Amino acid sequence: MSHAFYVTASYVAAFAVTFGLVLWVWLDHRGRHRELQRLEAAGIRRRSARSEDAR
Amino acid sequence: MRLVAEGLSARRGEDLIFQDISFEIAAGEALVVKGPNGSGKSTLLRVLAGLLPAEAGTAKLLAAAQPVERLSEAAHYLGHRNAMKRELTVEENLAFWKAFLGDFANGAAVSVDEAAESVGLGSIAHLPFGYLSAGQQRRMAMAKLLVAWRPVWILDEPTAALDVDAEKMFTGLVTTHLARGGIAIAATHQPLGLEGVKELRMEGFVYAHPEAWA
Amino acid sequence: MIALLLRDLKLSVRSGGGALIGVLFFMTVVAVIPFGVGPDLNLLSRIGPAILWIGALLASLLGLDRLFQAEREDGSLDLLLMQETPLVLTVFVKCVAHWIATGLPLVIASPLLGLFMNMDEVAIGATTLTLLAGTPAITFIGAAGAGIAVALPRGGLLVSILVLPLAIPVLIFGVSAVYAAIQEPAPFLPPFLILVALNLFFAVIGPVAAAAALRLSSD
Amino acid sequence: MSEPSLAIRKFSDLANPTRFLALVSTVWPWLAGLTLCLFAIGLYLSFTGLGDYQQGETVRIMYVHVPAAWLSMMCYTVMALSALGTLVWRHPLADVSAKAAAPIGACFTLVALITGSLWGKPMWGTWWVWDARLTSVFVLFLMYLGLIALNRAMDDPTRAAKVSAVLILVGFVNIPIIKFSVEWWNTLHQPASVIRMDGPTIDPAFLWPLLVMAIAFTMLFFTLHILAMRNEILRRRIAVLRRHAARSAGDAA
Repeated sequence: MSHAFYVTASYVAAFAVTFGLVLWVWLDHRGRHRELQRLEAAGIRRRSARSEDAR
Repeated sequence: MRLVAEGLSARRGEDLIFQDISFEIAAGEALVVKGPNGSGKSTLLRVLAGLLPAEAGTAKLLAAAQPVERLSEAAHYLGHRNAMKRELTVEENLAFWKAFLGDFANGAAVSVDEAAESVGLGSIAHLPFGYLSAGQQRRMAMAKLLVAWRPVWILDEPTAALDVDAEKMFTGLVTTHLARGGIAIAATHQPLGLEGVKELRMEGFVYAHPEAWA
Repeated sequence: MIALLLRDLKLSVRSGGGALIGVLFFMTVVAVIPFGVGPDLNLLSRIGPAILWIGALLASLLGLDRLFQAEREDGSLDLLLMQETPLVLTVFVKCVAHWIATGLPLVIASPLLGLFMNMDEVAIGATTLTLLAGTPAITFIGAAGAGIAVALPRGGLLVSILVLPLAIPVLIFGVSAVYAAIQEPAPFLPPFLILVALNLFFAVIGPVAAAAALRLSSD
Repeated sequence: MSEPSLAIRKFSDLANPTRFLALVSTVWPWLAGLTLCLFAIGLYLSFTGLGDYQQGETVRIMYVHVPAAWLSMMCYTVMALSALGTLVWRHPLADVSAKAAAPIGACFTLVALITGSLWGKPMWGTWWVWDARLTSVFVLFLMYLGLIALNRAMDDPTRAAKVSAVLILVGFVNIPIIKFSVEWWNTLHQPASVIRMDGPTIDPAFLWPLLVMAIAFTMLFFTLHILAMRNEILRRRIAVLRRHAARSAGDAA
């Protein structure tokens, strides 16, 4: 096999793994954000947030 | 629909736990099993639920809306443990049991949300089961009885870990179930607050062969 | 039944990462071998398929004891036993879910470990293929052991002891199929087909035995 | 006069999870932009640069392999520092930092392993050899995975953080072994050529793209790390809120 194949393969692999990592971070954030919003919609808020409302 | 038990006896290991127990319950009736610790209440319920083989005798459901081979197929069993997964949310747990158990003929099952609502915990059904307190977990386990319709409820110490309000709520659930033509069998120490129930008193050990090993 | 499959998959993703631990164990076992036998590449490539198979066998036994024990501890097992749906079918679905969660990752990880063992492309392909066909059989026969050991307090080790002898035929035909693929004169297909047949055989025998054991152990 | 007090205040700002979240949301777009720019420059340089007379085109693999390998070690060092923070100062953000870094470190180690394999095949004629450098990096990979598994296996995050902090510090012995393995033992892997006492031995034509790529990868790590830390903080906040919700539902009923 040509050397170009190995070069391309390693760049593609590196990109794929990095992309997976970015995707994981992004999806994780979206999921957590949604859960927080759901909790907030159910009327459950952090103590600090509530005291700010009172002020 | 009638539940008929004839000459039931069961043993655990060498000991005969109870012997020759017979009763008959019609639709809309409840049976409360009473007796001291170790008198075999739980064993009787597990035999009825088909989880233990009976030594002798039979328990059958006659004239049910759909013919059943075993009584257990037409029954809900609420044992000491709640049969819910800590890692899943309450909704996921209930939805799983609803899908897995399916509905009995002439079913009157309610949706997951309604079930959680009717045990008074609709607002926290989205939480993982493990986050709930012992009493809340028990109430959610009762919601499981509602998501799939079964004419017979077999309840083993249903109100342990419950406070007075939750007990009242549970009495309401059982009353509704009976009004729909269901049958309930409960083993309990506490009075359930149900009116017009049959009572079965268990006495305790019957030694199989007192002379054999003594 | 689909509900049960989905629930078990969800549980395996959420709780403690059982699949991850299985793969990790597999990798660790395989990684330790070169330290034991020395970094002789020719030797490694010769014993590689066997090492991979033994590693996968041990790793897939690892989480098996929890298959029914977790259900028993929280009382779900009682409800599964009571239903109209045949218990055999329930056990079968649970096995399939368990295999997807723990067996499939092993199969996916095996090509990577094959490279570490200095195996050539044909050997790696053959090993992956035979693992794909063989690991379900280990899960199915393991379910029988898990059903027997469900009521025991320290059943984990016992499951492995009970199941390992039963899994030996799978190991024999799996490894011999791989070697048949590498060494020219021996044909690959007969041992591989026997492996597939074993898989189907265990897919019937395992759940039936497990269901019987579960019914008897209920107390 | 005001400089040190400002610095101290900034540090204690960082210590508060809520302030940290605010800081992350202002900083991360800049970091991400910087990372992208650096990658654009680095990739341009690494593809337009010359091929090596000995290794030919495959020398370009170096521009991803070396930075990834460097990150696999740096990430572990970050985790070890965080572990110290957990054990000595009992700082909650240190727990979060160590936990968030583990998957990222595992991924970069994987990249280093894969690209190393792809480089080894044309150069040495084999995908993998069990020499000191390669084996110790593989052990590092297993350690990352083990730490992830440990964190997932425990329910209580603070307890999990303490246990894994001990394991991280014990595992830190592997880092110097990786670094110096090429000098201590005779291996196939080539010795260090960038970070040396007597200055880099590498030709400047290769050094520049390599340096840019290394900085780009490092920036990528920090971007992902603070974002993963943010996710972890949110996860814990959700857990607290859920417990709170379960308690208050009991009062209401």
